Amino acid sequence: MTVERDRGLHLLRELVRIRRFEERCVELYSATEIRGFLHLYIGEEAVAVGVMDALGPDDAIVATYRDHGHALARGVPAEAVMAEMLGKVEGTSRGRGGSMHLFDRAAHFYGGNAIVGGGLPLAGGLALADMMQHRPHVTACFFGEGAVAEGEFHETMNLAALWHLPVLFCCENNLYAMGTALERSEAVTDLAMRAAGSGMPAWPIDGLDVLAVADAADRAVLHVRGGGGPVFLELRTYRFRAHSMYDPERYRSKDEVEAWRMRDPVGLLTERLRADGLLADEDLAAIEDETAAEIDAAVEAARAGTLEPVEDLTRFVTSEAPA
Amino acid sequence: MTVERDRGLHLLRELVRIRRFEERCVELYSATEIRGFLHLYIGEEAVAVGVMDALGPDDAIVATYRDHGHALARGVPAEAVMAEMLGKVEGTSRGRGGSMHLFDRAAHFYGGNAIVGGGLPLAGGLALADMMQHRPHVTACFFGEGAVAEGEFHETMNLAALWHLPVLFCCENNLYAMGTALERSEAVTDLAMRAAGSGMPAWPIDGLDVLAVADAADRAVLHVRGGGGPVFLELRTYRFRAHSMYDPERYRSKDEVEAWRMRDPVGLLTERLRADGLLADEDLAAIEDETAAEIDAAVEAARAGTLEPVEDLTRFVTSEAPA
Amino acid sequence: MKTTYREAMRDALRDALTRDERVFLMGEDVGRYGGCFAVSLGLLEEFGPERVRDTPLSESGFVGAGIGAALGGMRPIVEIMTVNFSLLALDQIVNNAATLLHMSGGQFNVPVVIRMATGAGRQLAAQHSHSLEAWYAHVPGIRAVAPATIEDARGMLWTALCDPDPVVVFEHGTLYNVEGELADDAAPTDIDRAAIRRPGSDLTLIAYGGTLGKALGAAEELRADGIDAEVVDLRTLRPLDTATIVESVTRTHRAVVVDEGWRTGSLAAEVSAQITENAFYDLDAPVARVCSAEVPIPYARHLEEAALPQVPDIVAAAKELGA
Amino acid sequence: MKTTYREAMRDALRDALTRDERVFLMGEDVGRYGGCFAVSLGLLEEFGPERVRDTPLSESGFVGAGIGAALGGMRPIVEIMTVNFSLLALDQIVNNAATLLHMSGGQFNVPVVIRMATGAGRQLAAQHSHSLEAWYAHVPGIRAVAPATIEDARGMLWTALCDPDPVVVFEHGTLYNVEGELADDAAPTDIDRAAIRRPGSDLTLIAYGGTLGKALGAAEELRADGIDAEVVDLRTLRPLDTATIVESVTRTHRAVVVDEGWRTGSLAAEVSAQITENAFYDLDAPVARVCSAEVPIPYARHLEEAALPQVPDIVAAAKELGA
Ligand SMILES: Cc1ncc(C[n+]2csc(CCOP(=O)(O)OP(=O)(O)O)c2C)c(N)n1
Ligand SMILES: Cc1ncc(C[n+]2csc(CCOP(=O)(O)OP(=O)(O)O)c2C)c(N)n1
Ligand SMILES: [Mg+2]
Ligand SMILES: [Mg+2]
Repeated sequence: MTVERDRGLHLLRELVRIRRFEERCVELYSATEIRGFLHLYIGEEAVAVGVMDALGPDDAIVATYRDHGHALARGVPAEAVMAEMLGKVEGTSRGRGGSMHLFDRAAHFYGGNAIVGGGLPLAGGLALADMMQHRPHVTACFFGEGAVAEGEFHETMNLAALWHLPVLFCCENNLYAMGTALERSEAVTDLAMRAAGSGMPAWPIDGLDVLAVADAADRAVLHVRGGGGPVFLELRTYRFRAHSMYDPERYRSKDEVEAWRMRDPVGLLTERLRADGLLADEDLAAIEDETAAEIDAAVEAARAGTLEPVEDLTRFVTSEAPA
Repeated sequence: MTVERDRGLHLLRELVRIRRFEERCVELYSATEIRGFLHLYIGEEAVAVGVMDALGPDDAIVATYRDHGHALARGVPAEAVMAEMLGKVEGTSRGRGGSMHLFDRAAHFYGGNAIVGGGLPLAGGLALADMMQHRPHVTACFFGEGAVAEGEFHETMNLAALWHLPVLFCCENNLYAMGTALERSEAVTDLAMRAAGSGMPAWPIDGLDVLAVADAADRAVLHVRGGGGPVFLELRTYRFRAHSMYDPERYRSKDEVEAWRMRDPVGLLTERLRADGLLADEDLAAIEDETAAEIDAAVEAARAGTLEPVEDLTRFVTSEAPA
Repeated sequence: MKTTYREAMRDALRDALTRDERVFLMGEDVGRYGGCFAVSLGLLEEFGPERVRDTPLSESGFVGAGIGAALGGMRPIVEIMTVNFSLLALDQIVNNAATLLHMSGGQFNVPVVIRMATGAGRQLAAQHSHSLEAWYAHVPGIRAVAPATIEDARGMLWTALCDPDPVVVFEHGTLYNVEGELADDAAPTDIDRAAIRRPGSDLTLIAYGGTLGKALGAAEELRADGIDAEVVDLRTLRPLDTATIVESVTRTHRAVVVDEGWRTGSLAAEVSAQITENAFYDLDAPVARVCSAEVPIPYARHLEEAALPQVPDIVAAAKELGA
Repeated sequence: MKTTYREAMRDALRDALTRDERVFLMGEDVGRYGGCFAVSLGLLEEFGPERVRDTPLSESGFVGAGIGAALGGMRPIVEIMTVNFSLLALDQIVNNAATLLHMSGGQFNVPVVIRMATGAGRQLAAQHSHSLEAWYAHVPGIRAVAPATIEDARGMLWTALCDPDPVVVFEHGTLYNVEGELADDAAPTDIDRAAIRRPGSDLTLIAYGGTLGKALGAAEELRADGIDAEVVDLRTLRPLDTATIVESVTRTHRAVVVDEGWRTGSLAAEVSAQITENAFYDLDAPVARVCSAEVPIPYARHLEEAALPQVPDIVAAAKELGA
């Protein structure tokens, strides 16, 4: 497939933004400015960037605890994401959610859900609401391959197929659920084939190639928005870093990780654009500079942010009467 | 397939026993001697009879709330089953379980489970225990097609296929889950095909033909016992009566029910044996007489049974120290 | 007009479906079957399959879908057949419905109403007789209500739907057939306040749901012995109307809490603790509890009756307080 | 010897796996990953994949399989990563593990041990910080224990495995890194008795699991003010050792219950109610509770700290009692 320069540069910029943002998170975590669990998206950027590229502004997104990349690619402001991880009022959830629970009403971003499989039924319901209100929207639901073993996955897949709900199931198959390799968690490791068996179109995609992801997502979204019912995409990718900051990675070899790094999604697109003569060194430099500036500003803003007064601890447990 | 006279008469006797037992239950329920929920197996007898015929004495059984037929076919004494429904100490659970919860340690009958799908994980665990203790036993797990939509079904199917657990999954597809027809509960109504997709041999059987069921169960048990891993049997049958005693059957037509009654499992085997010249009128009369006598005796014994003293209410909440 | 608790609930559903097109009813067999307790009988014919939705047997899936649909702007009424099966949906209710507003820093409220039958008394044994109201009352972010009268069956649903946050409605299984008068102009129920169902001066009997009738029965018996009992119906289990409870006990100086839940960890324990905390120096005797015995509810009628709180138990407890 | 709570728990697991070949450990990432909190690190290498089993992400499936394996003669130790995810397995725990013995009239006991991490304090936000001990303590048929010390981490598992019925073990997440001395001849823990961790005469502080350390800290501060507090560690949450609690309060005449669960419907409410019921006339002041605020636990450190019971809160509550 061909790619125009603007689109190519845009996609590259998004990949780089997420990559650098995550790298900064590592620093801030080591500096204990970010606390709790921190799950990085490094290596998997092409999945969120490619899928978001295919979605419209009114489509809904449901993500997991590994949600920075999805939020950034969806246009959630970097400083709001960073402020959230620093526990500030300026954060996406006023500091109440943290890294695993980013939310943004304006972006129709229904959150990082930290229960594996827990976001799937919500996605089905969001799609049901669109269908019942005759809104031509798509709900994109991201989840890892580990979630495929959960009952909530099964129940939602069937409900979506049975009711023709406009859901785009985005299975991020990075081959591991924490330390559990796919073949030790699934009897049938061909997830796309398995999903097709539950009554919806499903196919695998090279999740490291953002253009392949964007292209597949385009076709899938067209089908779903057109009323064709749900689609399941198996996005074959890899987690370059540990599962979380506490993971010594005893379950996989350095060689395996290195081999996958050879197909770094940022590198792949960079080479591709260079080969097509669409990317000059100064373009890349500009992207890196703009990204660095954006992230620096985000960190500064987050640090300068305010802490929710402790007296407000129990706010948002129940809704506040509209003033 | 051919059938010898003894086996044929044995199978017919089992079918008739269950049929007449259930008919008696209806009377006792109307007379309010049996209370609570009562789910009849009329029309589905061939499934339990055929599968039990293929099992050995050390194999384990997990059933649902619709469990009279399974208990009787497995050799649980009719009077113990009847006494249970009359709430007597002589009952399989000393009157604590009732119709939906028949248990028998001697018969390795691990109970009627009244949570749809709830028995499946137990079956997986029983099979795991056999596997880990190198016992060549099979665990037969019965459940309705409605349970296929439950997460617990999905989780157990995967675990069984992944770990090659010796489980025989017996899906009693009677086309309805209470009032919900299969096509309104499953996006993919070919349950055997769907099950095959989760990584185990699976095929559909005419569940009204006890010989077909027994034959399929024989082959399946051979595979499972041989260490080939789990097998899924879709036993296509039909519930001739209401779901329970409270069901006015608004969801299906009398004609539909009548059409299915044409293939009554008792009638089918009777004709077959007659056609093969294996069944004389006096054979049938003898079976009916013996059955009537057995059930009369069971009801009498149950009525003559004793009630657990109320002081013993909280017994069996935790184990009693062996005397 | 003369009606039943069941019909009052049905009228409330019809009223809600008529008044707000965002409202829809979803659950197992709510449509063609007419509801497992015939509550929604006729509503499918009246409002169609879009708004009266039969679901597959997937408690987590369709409850989560209801939560998601609420996020998407609908006003779902999700029916879980009984509280026993709600165990399969607790992840969605506790981890999502109850937390989303807070985790999103106030961005996403969840206006879902979840109805379920609860309680024992119909010889349905250990898997169909739970009273887990205490569990739900423990969770911040959800409101729990228990209509104990025909008025509340008719009036609570609408106020529950007006609540911008999740509301769980517990309908005791023994109440559906209760007959009584209902004023045609019956007003919506105030679900912030407990109700004094019978004024009295000598002691306070506190009950809810299925135990209200028993408490009133006990009050009658006590009157025969010259003891004038006040009966408080908690009505809303979370948040508890502590003010009304404490005000009553401060007048009567004695309290018996009647709760069908198992004694240990019961809602009655919370009520007892709150009374002690707020009215200790007004108490003439320790707060007493009459709860279910600590046993999985047995099938046999005499054992089940012995396991549940009964009028004589309440009367005895009241007299022990020396009222 | 010097050790940590984590190592003590690991030694207990190793000891159990060595002593009884029916024992095996099963759960998510207990093997190759070494356990999400590194508790089982090294056990896979020592005992092999048969006895240290990594499971797919299927909480209901593998917990139910553990229950089934227990029925089949094994002594499974099932690990659920955290109590938050146990919501997905509650059907198996409550409807099967807790009821099978009773529903079968005493025929089938379930010797399974289910371990799970619990509690907040690590900025993991609303879906990873629950304390649902009160829920489990409400259910007849299961025993619930909370090792709060290194001795109990080492000594409780074996007694739990000797229990013929289901035992749920709650390990507070903040305890794993606690260091201390452990006698080489440390004996198995008596899980029928609460433990007086600090004798005192002026009031009784009652705590368990994660709050024991805070109660002891508060006792130290109170001593500085001349108040001599006794500290009781519940240790077993079900069945509660009422005798020890009541005996202590009868001596001290004042009690503060410290519980990380949400205040309403907390285990502290049950303890408070039992003290009132059994020692009302010995109380010089109402029983006080120090619990978590009624809010889904927020991520931001200052908010999380404000949400949880802290030493100053306990000290203040104690002083309010006028001790
Ligand atoms: C129901 C549930 N079980 C277990 C966990 C703990 N946990 C968090 S992430 C994770 C691995 C999930 O793997 P996968 O779904 O493949 O997503 P990935 O982390 O690879 O993106 C586990 C087991 C959880 N959060 N929820
Ligand atoms: C988890 C759960 N949900 C709902 C019910 C109520 N219920 C009892 S039987 C039944 C229908 C089950 O249908 P199926 O599995 O096909 O078995 P069948 O009754 O047809 O034999 C339902 C919905 C239940 N017992 N458990
Ligand atoms: Mg993964
Ligand atoms: Mg069926």
